Amino acid sequence: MYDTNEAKTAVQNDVKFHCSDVQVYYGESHAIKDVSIELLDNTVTAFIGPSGCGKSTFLRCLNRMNDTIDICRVEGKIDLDGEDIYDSRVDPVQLRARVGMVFQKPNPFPKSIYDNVAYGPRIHGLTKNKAELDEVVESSLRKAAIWNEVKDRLHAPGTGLSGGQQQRLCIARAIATAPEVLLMDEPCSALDPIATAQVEELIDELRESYSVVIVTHSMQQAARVSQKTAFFHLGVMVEYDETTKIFTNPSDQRTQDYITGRFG
Amino acid sequence: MYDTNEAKTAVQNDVKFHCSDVQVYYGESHAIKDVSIELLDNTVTAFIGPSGCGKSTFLRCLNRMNDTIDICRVEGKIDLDGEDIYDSRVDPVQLRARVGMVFQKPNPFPKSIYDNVAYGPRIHGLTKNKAELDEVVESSLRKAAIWNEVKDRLHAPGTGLSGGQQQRLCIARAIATAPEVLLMDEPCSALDPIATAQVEELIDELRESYSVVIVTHSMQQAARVSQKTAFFHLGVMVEYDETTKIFTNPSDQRTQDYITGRFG
Amino acid sequence: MIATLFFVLLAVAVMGGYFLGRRRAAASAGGDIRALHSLLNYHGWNVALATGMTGLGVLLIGSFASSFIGLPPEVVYAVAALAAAAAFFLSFQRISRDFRARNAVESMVMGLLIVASSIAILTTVGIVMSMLLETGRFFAQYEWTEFFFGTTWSPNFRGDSDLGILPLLWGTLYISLIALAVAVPIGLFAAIYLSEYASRRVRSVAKPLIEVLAGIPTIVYGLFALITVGPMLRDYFAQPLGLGDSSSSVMTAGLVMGIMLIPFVSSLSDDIINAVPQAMRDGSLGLGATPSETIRSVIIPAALPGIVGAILLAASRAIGETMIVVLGAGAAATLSMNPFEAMTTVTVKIVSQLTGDTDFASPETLVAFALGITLFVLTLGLNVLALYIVRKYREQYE
Amino acid sequence: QSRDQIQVAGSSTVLPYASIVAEAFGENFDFPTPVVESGGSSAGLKKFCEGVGLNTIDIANASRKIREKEVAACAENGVTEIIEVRIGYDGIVFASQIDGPAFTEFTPDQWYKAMAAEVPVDGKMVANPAKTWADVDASLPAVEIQAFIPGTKHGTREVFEEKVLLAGCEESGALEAIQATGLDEKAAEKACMAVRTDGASVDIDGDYTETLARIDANPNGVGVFGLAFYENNTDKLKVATMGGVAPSTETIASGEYPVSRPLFFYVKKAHLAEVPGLKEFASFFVSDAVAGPNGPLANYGLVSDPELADTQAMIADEKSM
Amino acid sequence: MTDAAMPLAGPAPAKSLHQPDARTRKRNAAERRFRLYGMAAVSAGLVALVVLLTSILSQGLPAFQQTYIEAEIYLDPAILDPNGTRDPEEISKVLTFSYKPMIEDSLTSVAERLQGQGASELTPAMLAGMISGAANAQLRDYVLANPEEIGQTVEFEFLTNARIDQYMKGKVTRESAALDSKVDVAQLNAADALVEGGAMETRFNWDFITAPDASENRPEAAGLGVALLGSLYMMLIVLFLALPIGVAASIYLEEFAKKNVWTDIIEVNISNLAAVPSIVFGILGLAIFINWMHLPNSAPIVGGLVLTLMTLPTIIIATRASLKAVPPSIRDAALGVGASKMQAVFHHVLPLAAPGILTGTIIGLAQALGETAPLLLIGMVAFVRDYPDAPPGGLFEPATGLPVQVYNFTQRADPAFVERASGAIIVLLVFLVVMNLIAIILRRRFERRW
Ligand SMILES: Nc1ncnc2c1ncn2[C@@H]1O[C@H](COP(=O)(O)OP(=O)(O)OP(=O)(O)O)[C@@H](O)[C@H]1O
Ligand SMILES: Nc1ncnc2c1ncn2[C@@H]1O[C@H](COP(=O)(O)OP(=O)(O)OP(=O)(O)O)[C@@H](O)[C@H]1O
Ligand SMILES: [Mg+2]
Ligand SMILES: [Mg+2]
Ligand SMILES: O=P([O-])([O-])[O-]
Repeated sequence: MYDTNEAKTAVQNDVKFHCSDVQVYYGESHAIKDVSIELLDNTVTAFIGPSGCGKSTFLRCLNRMNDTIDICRVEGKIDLDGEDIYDSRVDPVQLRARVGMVFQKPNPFPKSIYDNVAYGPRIHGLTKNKAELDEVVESSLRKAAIWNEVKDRLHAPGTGLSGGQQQRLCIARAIATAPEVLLMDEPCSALDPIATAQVEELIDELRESYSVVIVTHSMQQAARVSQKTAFFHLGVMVEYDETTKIFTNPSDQRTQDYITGRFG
Repeated sequence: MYDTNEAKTAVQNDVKFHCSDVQVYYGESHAIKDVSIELLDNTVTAFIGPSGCGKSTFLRCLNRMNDTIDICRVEGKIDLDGEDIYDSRVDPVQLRARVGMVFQKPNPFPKSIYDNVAYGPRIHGLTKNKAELDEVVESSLRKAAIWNEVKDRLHAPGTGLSGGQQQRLCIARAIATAPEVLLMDEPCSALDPIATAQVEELIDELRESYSVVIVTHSMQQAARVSQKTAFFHLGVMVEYDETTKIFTNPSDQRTQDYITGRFG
Repeated sequence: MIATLFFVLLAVAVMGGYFLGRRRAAASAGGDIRALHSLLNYHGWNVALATGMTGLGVLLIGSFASSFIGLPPEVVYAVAALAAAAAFFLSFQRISRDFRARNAVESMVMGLLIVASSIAILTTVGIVMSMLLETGRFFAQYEWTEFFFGTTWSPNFRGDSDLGILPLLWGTLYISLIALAVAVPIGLFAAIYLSEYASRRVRSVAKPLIEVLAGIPTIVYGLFALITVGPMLRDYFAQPLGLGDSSSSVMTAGLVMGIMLIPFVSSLSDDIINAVPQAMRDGSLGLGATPSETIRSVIIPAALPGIVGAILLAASRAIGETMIVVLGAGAAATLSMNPFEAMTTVTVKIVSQLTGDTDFASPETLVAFALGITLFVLTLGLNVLALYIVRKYREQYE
Repeated sequence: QSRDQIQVAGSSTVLPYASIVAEAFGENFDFPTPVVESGGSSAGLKKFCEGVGLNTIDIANASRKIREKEVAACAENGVTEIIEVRIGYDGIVFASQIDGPAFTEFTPDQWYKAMAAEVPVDGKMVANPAKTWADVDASLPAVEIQAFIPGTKHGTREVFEEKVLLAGCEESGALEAIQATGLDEKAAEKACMAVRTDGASVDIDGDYTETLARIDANPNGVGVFGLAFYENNTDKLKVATMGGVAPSTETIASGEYPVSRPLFFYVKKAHLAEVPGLKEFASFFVSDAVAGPNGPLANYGLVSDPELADTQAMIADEKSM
Repeated sequence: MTDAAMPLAGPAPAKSLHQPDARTRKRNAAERRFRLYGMAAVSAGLVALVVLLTSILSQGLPAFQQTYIEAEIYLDPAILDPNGTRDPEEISKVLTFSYKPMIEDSLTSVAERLQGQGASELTPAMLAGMISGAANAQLRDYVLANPEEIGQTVEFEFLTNARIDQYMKGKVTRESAALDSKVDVAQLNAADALVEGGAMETRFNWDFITAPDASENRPEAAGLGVALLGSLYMMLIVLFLALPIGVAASIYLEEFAKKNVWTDIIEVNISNLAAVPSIVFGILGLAIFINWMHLPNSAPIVGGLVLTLMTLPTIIIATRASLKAVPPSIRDAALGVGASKMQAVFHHVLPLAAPGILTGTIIGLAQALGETAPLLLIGMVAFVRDYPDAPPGGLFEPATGLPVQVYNFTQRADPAFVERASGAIIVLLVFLVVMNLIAIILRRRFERRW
């Protein structure tokens, strides 16, 4: 029913994230229930599920962005390369440098486009000099398929961009830091098909060396770019499997209903 | 190639918006060039085009939301029901009460969900008493396909919702005021297919009595919900026609390229 | 008596207007208030505001006029009352289904807003006017070049004084700089700590406590400077370093004033920093930035206008402060680089010349006004500069 | 507009006396207690000269005589008839910490030598070389010169300059020596009264309590202030004689003690008829029971005026200047 | 594309999260330092506060205690009513000064008794001298109110003189008294004996808070009543004028005014007003409100207006900054549903800006409450003994303010005023905290992140 790319999932990759029994609470309300999942290296994993089911919440657990929400409480165990990321010895800063994130709502800094992208490389000291930094900025913007639109206004504020441009700017900003894992919360929601295709291409490229987790509402997109798909529903991870499997032969009725649009 | 709903466009509707030679500048940069268009009553018009081409900008001209951007300057003539909305006698407030808007980035008020939706009816005096207001709030939330998710937490803050929930909340907020024209900037970008279908249904329903303009990146969606489609490219309105026509037999090569995904 | 009567009547008319306006509007809508152009409240407010504003406005204008043509107060009150009554009936009469009461109310409110902002202008005009005349008299008796370029300040009772402003300006600048050097870093770091690191509890206790510093009368600071800080600085810094042995010094006054100014910087900045949207922090933290990097490179720039405003306010207080300077820095007008020497400021001399014993028509007293105007012009320049800087570096989020 | 209470403004030196009288006036008469503002002689006189009418003040206190120019300014605003009332004298004393060095006897010329900005040496004016009091006069303690003198805003400063510095300058022959360097008399006098600014002398722009606090914090400091302050703090201070005369109400009243000044208040004659109690207040102020040698004012430190009777008569007759 | 330059070429070799690398360690150290600076800054502020408060409290708390003495006074007709007419008119002609000898006479027997109890050198005059000067007035008032009691012996409670009071509080010692011209050691001995006999005691002194000021001769009787009322009136005026006007002006400038040279001028002008020394506002007040508008001297209305003008810039600056900080999307959202700009501002922007506005108010009021210099020129730095009436009339009657009282107390020669000055500061600070409490609580409720 959907067009998936089976070939790529042939080799079994290392486990990158190992989550077991993750619970997330916002105050009293239980937003994520008992989620256990293994996210693989060199793999694109798609999180799908109806709006409000907890995809973003779970995604934010993976690099401890939930720490910034006062009322949010995370339980369970999440290991990155075998190390518990909620361990007290873990420095969330280092974690987040390794696990990058593109947020659901584009949030460019009130700085120039250039500075937005250069921000990560600067704080992590990834470049030796200005020329290198320029290069990183350019290539990141190129990869995020926005270079052509902004190359003449690199020093204009990032907040003066259109919605889709901001989204791509945030993608560029995230990849400029070269994280090991990239969490992308609906990275193409405001993009036209062509830009979407370019970003998908980027994701595919990133998979060569990184692990990518992407939240998407587009089944087609999930099918196109991901090798693994997790389906969430009401805070529960209903099913997690090869993308091909999920889209052709899901084992849970709810998944079946969701992907065929019979839901709700 | 796309599945369009021809039947509905059979009757010729009244002109709602008549725009001629609209130019929009952000400071020096010319974002909208020479756009002339007639938007019809009881019609859903879709604006499509690559990210950054000026869809949002043009949309914001229609209810003078651009007034709030200091550096933005609008030229040309936009008539609503034959009256120039940029005339100095026009009260933009009244205009905006008639021409509602759902923004591209969901922007709920930092208030309760209930107050978010009730705000419009309250300031416009649309309801006689609390019971009626409750009713309006409920029906708006229902129409925006979010009632079930929030009915137990109507007094929780609207900012504590998931991305897609916020988007639907904003839709509910906009329709609660019962505007004559509804401008929707990518209203389904953060929604799952089922929610999307429900919102599309809503749009179709709204068309009975209102005029709807929707910006979307999904050709399928444009084809599904709209009767008229305008294609924008680099600030220029390239083509404007029956949706059927645009998606089957566009007269401009650029349109052709865009809808077939050969663009860029 | 008549005044009381007038205000009571006006208050009754305003309140009555509100309710009657609502009533009439409801009636004109014929039961369905949704048919009204504006909400009932606006119709009520329209009558109330029109009545109240007309009454007060006419009263003000009337009393202003009567200060020239000498009307008896009874007449003024009567005219104002009549005008208010007229406004009441006119606005009441206008109520109908389609009457744009909201727009009417909003234009009246807008009028009030404009009046409110013009008070600032009027204050300035008043200040300049009330000082200009006397300044003129001063310059008629004293050479302006000596005033502006003179390097000695020594007024005396027999006339023939040296009234050069330069040492005073230097003192003002020096003391303010030291005060800001204390208050800005401490205040800013306190603001950052409170808004970004501290728990809600700590914040809700520490912030008001620090604000108490702004409320302690300056005489307390002055005595603190005089009795504690001054001798301490002298014994442990000035004397060992061979920088003199005055217990009153620029450093003493600056340090103590800096403490007083901490809340000006901390509390105002704290609010502004707190208002920076969480999405900005998330964006930065999500890239692996530490909180301090986030604060330095994202939050502070975004909050810059407010922070600069807070610093300017602190600087303004520093310039305007007297008691701490008198007790902490002494009263000597000296031009010196040594921070452990006694100096004084323009403001102190304004106060002391104005409240002193010299003949009030002599340049020694009138110089206070010239000092005031000069200071006014100088701070104006400073503020223009600050505005320019803020404009240039401002980063608007969203 | 009517007003019940008498309004008084002016000198902060006179303020304590005026408030003692106002308080007693309020207690003994059916009039409200007068309101006594402070703010300085100059500011008080300025307000006084603002005009005639109930929104202007009735009485200005001054620690000096009203000046010609001020009388003229007054007249310009319609304040033509002014009754001048001298209430007594304010003695100015030289005091130091009670346990401090033995500053017990001073002479004007010592103060001149200690305070002068420049002194004549061999026909040239040189910066004052004196560092310690012993440098000035071997009989004085060998401690650093640290004097707290009233700032240039204070009337006391004028008295100090004229009656101590200038007198000392003349006495010591420095005036002649200065004139010998080529200055004319006026310039020479000015040089006599120029106070050094190298820190040995500290101007006090605040009030006498500041002087007191500074002496407290500085064992070697010598302060110059009003007699009343000394009398209220005899447990902390010791006072020095000036030219061999100890300051006391008697020596000042007799004119023996050189450093003192008269205190005044000025009444607007036009208000006598308008403001209830004004005349009573003025008479009460200078009545024997109040301003006499055994009255509360003397008790507080005012040197009672030997010619008080004349003043009383003047008020009774409403005799203006 | 060189691999070294391009971060996308490959991830750095995975490192343990538990062992930060060198760079992270450095950044974390910087982070800790930064945090430490913050803590140090907050502590610095708090330490300064504690130091200042400790010194104020330790000096000022005794002011709330006062020593009282009980004495039986024979209301001598020969002095009080020499003609024997019992005519109130006649009795009132006897001035307070004449009451002093009467007290002295009445105390002769007590003095003799005390001479036997260790105060051998005590004379009746000395004993009478231990009683406050305010006693004369107290007696006179009593006699005028009860003329029929003339000729009787009545028991009174008087304030003791300040030196005795200070002795009870340990500030005057026998050593200092030996040097002090205003007190005699014999009086101290007498005081000890009186305390033992229960005729003298030190207790809480409400009068310090409620009584009006007293003259320099009577530090023991000086209170803050008039000043408290004056400050209260002025602060009410400031609050009810400065807050709405300041907020209104800010709203206009920030939300409605076209951004042009004109508004720039106003903006600069307002921040410049903040830098105008407060005494200049006094000059302005004198010129405008008193000389031109003919408002009365020394009246809280004028003080309130002057302080309002002085506080406005602070409130405006704070308000504008926080209005600016509200994200534009909030305004858009409101406008988008057809709210007018005015509605958008009042319904959404203002509540979000409230914390900053309240901070401005807190700081502005704190400043206004503590200010003396502008009051100097409009006649409020004064000696006022009569309480002003209730508002509105009382706003036009003479009053002082708490900082004025502090200032006045610090200027006085008698050392007993030192503790009263600090006591007045304590009252002022309590007033400040009470006044700002609502604002502080409100601010806490309005604070939110979005
Ligand atoms: N506030 C602004 N200031 C300056 N330039 C702007 C601003 N808003 C938009 N632009 C520019 O105007 C052009 C049109 O923007 P617009 O937001 O209308 O695009 P759009 O068609 O809505 O794109 P998208 O699909 O990405 O939302 C873009 O090039 C954008 O960068
Ligand atoms: N800050 C918050 N406070 C309270 N509840 C929250 C908060 N954020 C999210 N929630 C709730 O948690 C649930 C999961 O939210 P989440 O954002 O993870 O959904 P989502 O799957 O990302 O949805 P969407 O596709 O709409 O973005 C929702 O019910 C949401 O309302
Ligand atoms: Mg989400
Ligand atoms: Mg857009
Ligand atoms: O206040 P004085 O004028 O007496 O110094």
